[in-house]
Amino acid sequence: MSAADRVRRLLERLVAASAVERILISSAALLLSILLGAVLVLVAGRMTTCAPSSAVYYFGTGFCYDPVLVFDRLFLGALGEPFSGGWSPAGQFSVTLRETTLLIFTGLSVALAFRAGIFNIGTQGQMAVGGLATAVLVLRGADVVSGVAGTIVLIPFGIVVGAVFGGLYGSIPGLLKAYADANEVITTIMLNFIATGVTLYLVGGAFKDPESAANQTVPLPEFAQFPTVLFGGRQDFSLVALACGVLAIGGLYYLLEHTAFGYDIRTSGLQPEAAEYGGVDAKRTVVASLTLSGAFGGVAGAMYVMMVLGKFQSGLPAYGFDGITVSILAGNNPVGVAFAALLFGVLKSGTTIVQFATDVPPQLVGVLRGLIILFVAMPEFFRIVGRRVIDPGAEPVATDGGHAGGSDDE
Amino acid sequence: MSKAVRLEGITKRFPGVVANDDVDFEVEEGTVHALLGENGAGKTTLMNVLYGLYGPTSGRVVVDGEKREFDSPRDAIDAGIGMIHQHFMLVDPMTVTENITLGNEPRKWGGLAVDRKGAREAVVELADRYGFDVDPDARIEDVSVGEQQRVEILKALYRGADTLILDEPTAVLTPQEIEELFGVLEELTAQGKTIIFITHKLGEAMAAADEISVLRDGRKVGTVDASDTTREGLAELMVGREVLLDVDRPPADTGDVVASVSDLVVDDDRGVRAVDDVSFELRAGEILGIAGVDGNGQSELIEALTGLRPPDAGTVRLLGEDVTDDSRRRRIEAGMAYIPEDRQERGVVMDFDLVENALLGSQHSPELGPRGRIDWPETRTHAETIIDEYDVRTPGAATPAKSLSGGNQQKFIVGREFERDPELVVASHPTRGVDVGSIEFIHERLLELREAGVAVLLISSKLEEVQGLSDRLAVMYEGDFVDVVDPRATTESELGLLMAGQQPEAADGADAGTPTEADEEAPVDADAAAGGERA
Amino acid sequence: SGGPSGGSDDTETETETDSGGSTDDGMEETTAAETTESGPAAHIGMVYATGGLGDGSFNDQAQSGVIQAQEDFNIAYNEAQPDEVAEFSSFQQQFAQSTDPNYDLVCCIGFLQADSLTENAESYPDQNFMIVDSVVDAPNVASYTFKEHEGSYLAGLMASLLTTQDFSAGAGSTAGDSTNVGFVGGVESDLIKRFQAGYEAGVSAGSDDVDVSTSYTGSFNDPAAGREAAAAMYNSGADIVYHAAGNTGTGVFQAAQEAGKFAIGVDRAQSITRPSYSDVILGSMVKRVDTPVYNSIEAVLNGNFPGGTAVSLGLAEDGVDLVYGDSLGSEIPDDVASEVSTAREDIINGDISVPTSP
Amino acid sequence: MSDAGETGASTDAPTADEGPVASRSTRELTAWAVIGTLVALLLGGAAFPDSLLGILANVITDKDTLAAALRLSVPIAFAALGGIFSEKAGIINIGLEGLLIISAFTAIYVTDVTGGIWIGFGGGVIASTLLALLFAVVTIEFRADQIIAGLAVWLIALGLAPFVSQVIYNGPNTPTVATTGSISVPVLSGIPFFGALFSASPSVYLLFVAVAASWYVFERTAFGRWIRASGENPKALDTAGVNVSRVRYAGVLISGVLAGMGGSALSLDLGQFTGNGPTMVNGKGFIAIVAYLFGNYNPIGAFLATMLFAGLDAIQTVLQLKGIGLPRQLIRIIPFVVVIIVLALVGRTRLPEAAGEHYESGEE
Ligand SMILES: Nc1ncnc2c1ncn2[C@@H]1O[C@H](COP(=O)(O)OP(=O)(O)OP(=O)(O)O)[C@@H](O)[C@H]1O
Ligand SMILES: Nc1ncnc2c1ncn2[C@@H]1O[C@H](COP(=O)(O)OP(=O)(O)OP(=O)(O)O)[C@@H](O)[C@H]1O
Ligand SMILES: [Mg+2]
Ligand SMILES: [Mg+2]
Repeated sequence: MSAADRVRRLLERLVAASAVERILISSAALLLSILLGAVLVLVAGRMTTCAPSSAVYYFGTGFCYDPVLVFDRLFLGALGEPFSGGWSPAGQFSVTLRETTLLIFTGLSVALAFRAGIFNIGTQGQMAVGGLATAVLVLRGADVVSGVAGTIVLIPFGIVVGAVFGGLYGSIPGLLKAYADANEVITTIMLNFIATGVTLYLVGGAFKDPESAANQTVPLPEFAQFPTVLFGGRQDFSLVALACGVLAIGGLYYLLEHTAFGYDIRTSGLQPEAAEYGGVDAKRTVVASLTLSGAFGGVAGAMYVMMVLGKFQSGLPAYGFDGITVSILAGNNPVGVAFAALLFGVLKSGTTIVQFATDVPPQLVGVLRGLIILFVAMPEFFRIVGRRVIDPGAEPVATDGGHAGGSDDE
Repeated sequence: MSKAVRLEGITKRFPGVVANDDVDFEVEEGTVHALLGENGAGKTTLMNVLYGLYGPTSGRVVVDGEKREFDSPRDAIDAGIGMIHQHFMLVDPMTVTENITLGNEPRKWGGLAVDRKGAREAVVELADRYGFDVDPDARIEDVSVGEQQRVEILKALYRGADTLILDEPTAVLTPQEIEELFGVLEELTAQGKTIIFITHKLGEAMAAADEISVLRDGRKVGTVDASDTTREGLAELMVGREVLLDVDRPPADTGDVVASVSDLVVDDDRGVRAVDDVSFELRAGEILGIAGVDGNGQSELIEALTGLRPPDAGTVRLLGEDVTDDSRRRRIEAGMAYIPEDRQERGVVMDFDLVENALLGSQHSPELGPRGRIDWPETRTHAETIIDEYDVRTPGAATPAKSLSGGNQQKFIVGREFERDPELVVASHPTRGVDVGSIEFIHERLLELREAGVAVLLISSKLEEVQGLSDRLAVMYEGDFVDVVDPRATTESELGLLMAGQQPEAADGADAGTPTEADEEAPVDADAAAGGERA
Repeated sequence: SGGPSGGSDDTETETETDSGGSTDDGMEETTAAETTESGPAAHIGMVYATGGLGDGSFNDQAQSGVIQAQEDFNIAYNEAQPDEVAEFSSFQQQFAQSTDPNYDLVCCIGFLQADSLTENAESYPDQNFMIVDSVVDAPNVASYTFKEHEGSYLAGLMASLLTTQDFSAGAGSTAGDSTNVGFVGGVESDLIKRFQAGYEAGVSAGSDDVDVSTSYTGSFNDPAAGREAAAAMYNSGADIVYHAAGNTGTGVFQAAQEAGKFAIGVDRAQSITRPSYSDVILGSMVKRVDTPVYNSIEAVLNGNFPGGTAVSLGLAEDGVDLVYGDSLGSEIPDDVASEVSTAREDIINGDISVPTSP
Repeated sequence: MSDAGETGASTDAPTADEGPVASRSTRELTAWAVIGTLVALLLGGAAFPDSLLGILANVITDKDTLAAALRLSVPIAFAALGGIFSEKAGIINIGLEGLLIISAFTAIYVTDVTGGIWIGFGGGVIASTLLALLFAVVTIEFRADQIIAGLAVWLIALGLAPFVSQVIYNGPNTPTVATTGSISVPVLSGIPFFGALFSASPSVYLLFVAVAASWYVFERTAFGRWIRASGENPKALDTAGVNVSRVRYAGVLISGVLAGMGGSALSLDLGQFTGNGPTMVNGKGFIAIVAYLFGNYNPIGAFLATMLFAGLDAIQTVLQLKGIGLPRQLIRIIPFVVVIIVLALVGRTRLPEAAGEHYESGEE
């Protein structure tokens, strides 16, 4: 066997190894999306007009938008200008981490359900319910304790409240699926609309801050919000919250991989009949996993309330839906969620910078996100490309997936 | 006589597998040709090449003396070749007529509509011509397996097939249905059609075929005349070594009642009564066999017993305890092992590796999952034990179940369940789709368990298996036990009648042949049995 | 006439700015070109309300203020259209932190920005901010609110006067025997309820027999829902529907056209900004968000930025007004116009006090 | 009125010859329950015209309610029909929302540029079909996970439409263009209640045609059978000599065309595309999925399920005006609550056997 052969074998095995493959494919998806995004920026740049002085020139043609600048701003901006010397933890980087923290929780929420074979589109609603409950109950709690003691008591309390209410709301589609055979995709979509309506009603009425024109609760006192450590408080980011997120990742990983309950969940997700055969109570697992999934969503709501806004306000940003994309990019793997959440955190936070620093419409980032997910969905595409790269001489792959002419197989 | 089809030097490679290796194969027009071989020998692949599903890596296909290149089944169909696949290629919610005409619908209004009346008439006419009994308007999901098979054959005939390939057509049929099928094949050859059928079963090949070709490891090891060969000779050709076909079984030494079922009533998915008032007892050290045509309630009975389906009435007791309302998990914990009918749906999680699969059913056990936490090192050792002791051919315990062959998956499941230290083993079709060598192995293990005082409930559609292994044999028909007989004292044809819901004449009961002999001679009183129609 | 400023030069300004604003090339060119030549007189940051530009009302109206300032004073501006509440803070900070260019004023459009601005004004004491629709008490923030209820009162009065007589103009008509008019809101909030309250007060001032049917669509950007809400009102006998629902209102106009009835626009002179519906738009309750934007820019340039002050703009300050429709305005009966005009004076004089909540 | 009543009845009828026995009977039961409730409601309403029942009965039997329900149905029902074609062929198309978004925007843009409403309509259909083609290539050729790829289609459209709008119109919302208007059939449109069927926008009529045509395709044509077979047992179709990929491509492309018609109709009916937040489509594509699952993959069933939902939406709009004592925010969620309740009663919908699975010809 020649050395080239050996390298080829090694590469082949690398490509086949699923974790490595996932990472390779995700990176390739990101790169390809950026490339396509750049093309889109250039094309869009031809569709608008601008002064020749403000245009950039590539291949001898003038474009109004500069893709290099866009991606420079998107990534470096989101990372808080790591190369310009003035990096500070209080900068845009903490916005990135703030978004990451929230996306970790919604991502875990979706990922957990996915692992149980359930498509939870309802994280958004669960987040709203958890968030409102947290705001309301922590406010009550703040009447009882305050100061440092308040922080120590109220933050965990708020998280638990978010988890409980998000979990309860998540259990509704769980129960409906387990006992009424109702498709969870439908029920969770409906429950999102319902959560929006009900929280708007409550926060515009019973729980409304009489002082504010907005539909929001009374702001939480400072001690009932996440304390800022290291990172400047201006960006509503708390390292403590991020630590909770990392803890949650570890917890879910442990749950899935090292506990019998996690095994039950994974088995149900992959092959419900086999799970049933293996003594897994299918109905209970459905309810339990959607409840737990909802709990993560609820905690995301609690984080949003106690870290970002300091109150609950109607018109919750779409973290729940972003959680779906995070989870997909992560292959529904809790550890992967950390990286995917960071990537989407960068994209979300970078969007502001792009919008601020360029004339390119920020919706570009939305397109990028879609493209990334699209490419992640088609690993086969990269495998085919990969095979061509590894073995350029190979004939086109036959429809049955077999190689033509593999005489060196022996 | 001319050759209907000829395959010359066919080689077909898959990544890492040579499924067919320079196979020459030819079939005389108007004859029945059996293709015999172990699991994975390459039978299906060879026929798929002939049917245009796969292009051969090298080699030629000659039909009616003309060299052909098939890019798709469409080309093969045009050349007069029809194939009835191992798993039926039928669309369940569509009707018999719709299925038969699929892809070749008669049209009207310039193609804008299917000529539904015309299609129905064509189907009725075709069925009449070959004497097939099918209901053109029935939905596939509502008709019996035998009828589905007839639909498959009609489908091929409708497309003008002259050469029919049947892939393991008898695997799912009752002896009577098999007999009917062989009758159909005879009728077809009489009308000039050529038949190739694939089977593992030596007896069938010898009973129905004119010629027999044997494949082993992708190579053809020989073609023989059906009339001058023996079962032993064929088996040796297939496996490459001598095979013990008889089960050596010491007499039972039964103990206490392990499981008892009384007045059990179970409904199926559609709410139709599937098990109707069944009662039986099963003792330690005893194998109770259940024979019956698929779909007579065996699956539902097993599911109710194992805790996968709630019964509508009756009780199930395990070691004296009423477990009727207990969950599946409780039953596992009480010492019930279960080899499920459908290994790839229930028995293993295809995407899990063997370590994870070794845990299935034991995840809450004190040994592997103490206090809700999984002991992975222990589980790995357990998996490796199973792999070693049950001769599971796999690169390692970290291999996903889906990349094991079916037979090896089955061996793994058998190993896992037997290693549970069970009080009761429920084995449903434990050797379905498994090759001769592995069958032997699994049978031996079952008998070992029996000797160790385990109670075994054995369900199989293979009569020779249940007959050979069971101490008592219950025959199930339309949800009830028609009779419980001594398997050694009952002939296959008597069993066939019982399976059709009839009590054989008292006089017949006496002459008990050995099971193997019964298998060898084609059942004779199929006509009598045909009266008992299946639901 | 001394009534509402129908057809006044205000409206004409609108036309210009609007067409200028809808093709961004013009704008970019100006900014870019002048930056290179002499440098703009000031840099302005605009942070719009969620909902974005192109809403045909609130944000667009704010934009027209900065565009006007650009034309008049040679300033340059940069815009941000946040999608969600958490982004307000980011954008405010981006503008405040920026040194190249250094923003002389950051305009925060919409009351939802108040909370984050309260924090940021403190963090960036040297940065001038202005906020529309809310009051932020900080020395470097100029706050502008509007008395939407006052303008809405006039809209209600006009509606109730017209619906109790047989009136037809353009593509619409009213039946004299009708006893209700409609109000379509976006998302329920105190602000929008102020529109509703003023409108209801105006309606009952016009006639005791006329009721207001109220509906909220839950969105400022859902024309389909606006259309159904308005259609339901027209079907139940309403002749005139007033909306305070941003882009959702486009659907209200359409429903009016389909029903052959009338609608009243909001924020801008919508008979001009939505010309395809000018045949059913009786008038619009303009809320001159552009005025504080323009004025605060001018103040910054003149060195007298009113930081720390809060101004409430009502009819008296020309902050709100009822502007008659571009094509229907001339057909409004004189008696109605004069009654409206009288009410306007009465409100300004304090003879009528308009409630701020329904 | 009988939006709801009809729906109940006929989600059942088409079901009867598809679903398994058990679900057939629950469906039947639910249908009768819905009809029963409705009759009781109408009788009660007649007896006590001033009660809440009376108000409800009044609203339900109102011609305008039917007209509103039809208007609201158009995009949802078109997308639902599209979803049926795709999913029956074996490709779950969760990207309908994206197809609606892209066509809604393109229709306005093309209309704005060319001035022709129907040219714009066609432009929207083409845009949606192209996006569907991308989806088809990705799922059929590159074996992408259908659910994930569908989400990607949604996300791409959700970003792209406002992006282009921003580039062209400097805002996520487009200016207004002319609308499709409405066509009224003389005499027929005067019929009480059902007259609403004959005085509607052209897209409503187009929808009727599309529903009927889809039904015809599935029930009467060979192609319809191939689509069904392709989703139930692609291998059966393959071995019958029909190219499964081609059938699946056709199914997905048709879903693109139909969803495109829905999207174009949506925006051209209002003469504007609004691209802020979830855009003007705002979940209609997802509700379309609900509709066809509800309608058990039958075009007529899906249409009636859509009408049930749209009818409830229309009713809640009117109820907001009636002041029935319930806060408005809560009235608005009535349709969603009802969908959940009905779904809990109807239970499982049976997906085509092979839906969601990749099919490779020649796979063992
Ligand atoms: N479509 C396929 N793609 C890749 N590998 C396959 C495919 N089908 C089968 N194999 C591989 O071929 C081997 C044999 O599979 P198969 O299930 O056909 O075996 P079998 O003939 O049933 O074997 P046994 O005799 O053990 O039952 C396995 O290793 C399996 O992974
Ligand atoms: N699509 C495929 N990809 C990879 N390997 C395959 C494929 N199909 C079959 N094989 C392999 O080719 C060999 C022959 O398989 P084939 O299905 O022809 O066996 P068979 O004789 O029909 O077995 P059985 O009796 O189990 O049906 C097996 O090792 C199988 O694993
Ligand atoms: Mg096999
Ligand atoms: Mg085979």
